[in-house]
Amino acid sequence: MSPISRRQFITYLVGAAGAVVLSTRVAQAASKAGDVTQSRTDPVPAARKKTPGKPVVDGVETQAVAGAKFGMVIDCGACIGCRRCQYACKTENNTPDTISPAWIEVFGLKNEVDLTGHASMEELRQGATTSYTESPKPGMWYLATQCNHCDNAPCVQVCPTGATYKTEDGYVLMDYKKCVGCRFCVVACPYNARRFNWVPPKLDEKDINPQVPVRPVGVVEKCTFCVHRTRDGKLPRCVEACPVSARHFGNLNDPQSEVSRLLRSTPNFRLLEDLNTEPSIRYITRGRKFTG
Amino acid sequence: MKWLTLVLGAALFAAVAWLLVRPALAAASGEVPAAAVSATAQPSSVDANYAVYGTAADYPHPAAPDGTAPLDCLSCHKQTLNYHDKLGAGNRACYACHVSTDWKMDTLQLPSGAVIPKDESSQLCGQCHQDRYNAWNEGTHGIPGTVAAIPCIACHNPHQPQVEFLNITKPPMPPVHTPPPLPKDLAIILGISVACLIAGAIILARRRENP
Amino acid sequence: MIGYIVIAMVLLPVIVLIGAFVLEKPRNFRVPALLLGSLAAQTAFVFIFLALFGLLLGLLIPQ
Amino acid sequence: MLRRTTIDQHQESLLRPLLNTGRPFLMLCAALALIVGWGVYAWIIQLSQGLGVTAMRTPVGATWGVYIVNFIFFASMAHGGMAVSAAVHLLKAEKFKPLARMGEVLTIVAVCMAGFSIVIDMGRPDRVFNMILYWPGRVGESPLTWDITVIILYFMLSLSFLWLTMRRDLARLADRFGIRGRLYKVMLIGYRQEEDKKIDRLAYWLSIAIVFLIVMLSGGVIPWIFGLLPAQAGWFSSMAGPYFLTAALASSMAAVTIVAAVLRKIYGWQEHIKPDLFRTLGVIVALITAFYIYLSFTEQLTVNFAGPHGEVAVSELILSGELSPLYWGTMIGGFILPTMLMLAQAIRPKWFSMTRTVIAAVVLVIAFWVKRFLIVVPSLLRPLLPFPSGTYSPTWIEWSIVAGTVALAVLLYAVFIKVFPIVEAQEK
Repeated sequence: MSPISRRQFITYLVGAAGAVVLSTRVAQAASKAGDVTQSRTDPVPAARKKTPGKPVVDGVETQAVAGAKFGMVIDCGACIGCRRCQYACKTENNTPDTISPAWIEVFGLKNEVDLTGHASMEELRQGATTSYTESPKPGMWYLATQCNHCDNAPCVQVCPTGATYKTEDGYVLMDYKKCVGCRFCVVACPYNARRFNWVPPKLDEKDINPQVPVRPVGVVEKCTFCVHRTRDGKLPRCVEACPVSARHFGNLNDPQSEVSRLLRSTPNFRLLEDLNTEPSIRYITRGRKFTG
Repeated sequence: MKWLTLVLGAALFAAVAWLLVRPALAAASGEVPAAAVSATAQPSSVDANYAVYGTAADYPHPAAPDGTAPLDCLSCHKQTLNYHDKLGAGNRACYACHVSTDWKMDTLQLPSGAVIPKDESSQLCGQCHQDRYNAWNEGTHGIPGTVAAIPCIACHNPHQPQVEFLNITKPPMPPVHTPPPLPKDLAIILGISVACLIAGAIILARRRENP
Repeated sequence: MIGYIVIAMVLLPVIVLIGAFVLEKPRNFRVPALLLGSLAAQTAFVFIFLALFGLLLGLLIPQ
Repeated sequence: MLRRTTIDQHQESLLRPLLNTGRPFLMLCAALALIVGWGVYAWIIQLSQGLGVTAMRTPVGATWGVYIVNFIFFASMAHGGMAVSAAVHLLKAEKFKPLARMGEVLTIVAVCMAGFSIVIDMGRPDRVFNMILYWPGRVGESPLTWDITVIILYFMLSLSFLWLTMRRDLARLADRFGIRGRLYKVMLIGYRQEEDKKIDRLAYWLSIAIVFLIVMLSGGVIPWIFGLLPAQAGWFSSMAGPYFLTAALASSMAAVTIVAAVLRKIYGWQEHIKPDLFRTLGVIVALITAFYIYLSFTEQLTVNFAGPHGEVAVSELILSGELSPLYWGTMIGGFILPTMLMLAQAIRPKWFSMTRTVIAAVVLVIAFWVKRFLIVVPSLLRPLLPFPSGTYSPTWIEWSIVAGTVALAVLLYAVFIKVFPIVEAQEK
C-alpha cells in the first residue's frame, strides 16, 4: 500500500503546480511593482493590480491594468516636427518600410493660415505638408497624429471579425490573426490612423523587436500606445524619443498622473471632436518650457 | 574632532565607492566611462577617430604634444563663429570651450578650468545658458534614465548656434511599393485573340443568318 | 446592438412570408420541405465552400 | 390538331439554346474564357504579392478601389431581374414572363460575382471563414456583417426560387436530353405533378420576400456600409439608401434589357419578346434614372449650399477637380442623354428603335459603374485631417480582375442557357 492513493497524488501534483504558478505570479507582480521606471511620468498607478484572466493577444502577454485608462497629451506648441517619434515608433514596433508613413504622421501646417478665422480644411490642406523638409521651419507649426484610441471607436464598431477591440484600460488593439483585411476600419477611421500591409513586410532579422509581433501581409495595423511597454509601467517609445517633451503619457483616471495634471492646468482639445469618437489623445498648446 | 574624522572618513568612503561604481554604471548604460577620459585621452578613441576620418598623417598636429603649448587653431581651421565670436578674439574664442592643448579634441574646458569629456558638452553650454541647461536637465530633450538625453549640440551647431540646426529632422519615409509592370507581349496576344474570336463569332453568326 | 434590429428587420419578414407560404392552402408538405431543405443545404454549402476556398487561397498567400 | 402543332413549334423555339450550339457560341465562350484566365492570372499575382500590386494606398490615396465599385455594381445588378420576375408573379404582368427567368439567372450570377468581388478586395482572403466564425459576436455592430448576411440570404432565396419554379419545365424536358436529362432528374427530386399549384404560391410569397430583400440589400445594408461612416465626407448621408436603391434598380433593369435583346436577337425570339416590351422597359429605366439624376442634384446642392469643409472638398474634387471630366461625362453622356432618348421613345412611339434602346441601356450600365466609382473613391481621396491630396488610378492588375469578373459573369450566364431552359414555357 502506498501512503497516498493515485488520486491524492494527482491532486497534490495539481495543487503544487498551482502553487508554483501562483507564487511566480506574485513574485512577478512584486518585482514589477518595484521597477516602475523613475521617469517624470508614472503611467501606472501605484496600487497597480493585474486583472486575472484575459491574456492579451498579438503575441504579447500583458493584461489589462485594472482601473486605468491610458491617454496621451501632445503639446503642439512644443512640437518641432522632427519626426523622431515616427522613427522611434517604426523601429520599436517593427514597422516595415512598405508602410509609409509609419503609425505616426506629423503634419507641418502653415502659420499664415488664420486659425482664429476658422481656416477651412481645404486651406489647411493646401498649407499642409507631410514632406520631410528640415524642421522646424519658420512659419510652420506641427501636428502629430496617430491612433487616438477612441472610447467610441468607429473602427471597433465596423470590424466584421472583432479583430480590433477596445480594452478596459483604454487601448484600441488589433488581433492580427483574426483580421481578414477588408479595410472597413481604415475607411471608418476619421483620423486615417490605420495602416495596411499592402505587401509582405521586409524586415532584417536583427532589427526585429521580439516584444512586438511582425504583421503578415494583408492585415491592418496601427499604433498600440506601445501596449507591451506601457502596461509594464514604461512609456511609449514616441514619448521617450521626443526631444522637446511634446508628448506625455499616463493614466487619465489617476488624478496625480502627469497627463491629468496637464489637462487640469492647460486648455486642451481633441481632433474632430464633433464626430463623437471620444479620442484618448488630447492636444495642448503650452509651448516650450523655457520661453518665459 | 571626532565629528570631523567621521565626516571626512564618510566622504572618503563615498568618493572611493563612487570611483569604483561609476565606471561600472556607465559601462552598463553604454556610455564612455567619464573617469577614463582625462586630458590625455585614451589612444583607442583617437584611433577610432582616425578610422573614420583618416590616418594620423592626415593631421598635421604636433605628433607628441607636450601638453603645455597652446595650439594655434585658426592657422588651419577657418572656423567662422556666428554669435559665439563674442567668446573672444582669435584663438581665445576656441580656448573658451576647447582645451587649448588637446589636439585630439576629446575634452572641453569649463570656465572654472575643470576639464570635462566631450560627451558632456551640454554642461559646458550650461555655463552661460543656465536656464536652458536647467530645462534640459529636467528632461526637456529626453528623459534621463530611459533614453540618453539629446545634447545641445545634437541640434545646435556650437560654432553657429543660431543659424544652423543639425541633423534634427529624420529623413523622409521610404517610398511605398510599386506595382509590377504589365507583361505587354502577353496582353497584346490576349487582346488580339479575344478580338479575333469575337469578330469571328459575329461574322459566322451573320453568315448563318443570311446564307 | 443596432445590428440585431437590422437583422431582425431583415429576417422576420422573410420568415413570416415563408411561414405564410407554408401554412397557406393548398397545404402541401413536399414543397415547403424542399424549400427549407434547399435553404439548409445552401447554408451548409456556403460555409463549407468558404472554409475550403480559404484553405485553397492560403496556399497562394505568403504567410 | 393544327393548333397544337403551332403551340409545339412555338414552345420548341424556346428550346433553341439547348438544342443547337453553334461555332460562334463556342468562339465567344473561348474569348470569355481567355479574359477570365487573364483575370485569374492577375489575381494570382495579387494573391502572391499582396494588394500592393493595386493602386490602392492608405492613408494618402484610396483605401477601397474598383473592387468595391465592382461589388456594389454586381450586387445592384442582382435586383432588376428579380424585380421583373416579381412583377410577373405578383402583378401578373404576363407580358414580362419571358424575361422572368432571364432576370433570375442574372441575379444569381451577379450575386456570385458580388461576393467574389469582396473576397478579391480582402487582404487575407484565406481567412474569409472568419466572417462566418465571428458572425454571432459582430452582427450587432458591423455593417459588413449585415451585408454578408443579407447577400447570402438573398442568394439562397433566389436560387431556391429559381430551382423550384424551374422544376415544371425540367419535368417536361427530363426525357429529351441525355446528360442534361440526368441532371434534371437529380434536380427533380421528389417532384409530383400536383406540386405546381403550390409552386405558384411559392413564387408569389417568395417574390414578396425577395422584393423586400431588394430594398434591404441595395437600399439598406450596402448603402449603410458607406452611409453610416461619419469619417468619410460624401458618404455620410441618410439619403444613401434611396440613392443606392435607385441606381441599383435602374442599372439592373437596363442590364435585363440588354440580356433580353441579345438573347432575342441570337435565338430569333421575336415572337416571344415583342419590341413593345423593350419600350416599356426603357421607360421604366428612364424614369428611375431621371429620379437618380434628381437625387444626385439634391446631394450636391445640400453639400454645396451648407458647405461643410470635408464635404465641399469632396464635392469640389468631382465637380471641378481632377475627377470632373469623368463626373460630367457620366452625368450628361451616361445618364441624361440615354434617359432623354428613352423618354422620347415613350412620347413618340414611331421614334422607337431596338438598337438605340439597347445602346442606351449599355451606356447606362457603364455609366452606373462609373458613378459607383465616383461615390467610393473621391471621399477616400479627401480625408478629414490635412493629409496631402492622394490620387487613385487603377493598375492593370485591377482592370484585369474587373474584366475577369465581368467576363466570368457572362460566361456563367452563357453556360446556364446551354444547360437549363432560359425561358419559362408558356401555358396556353
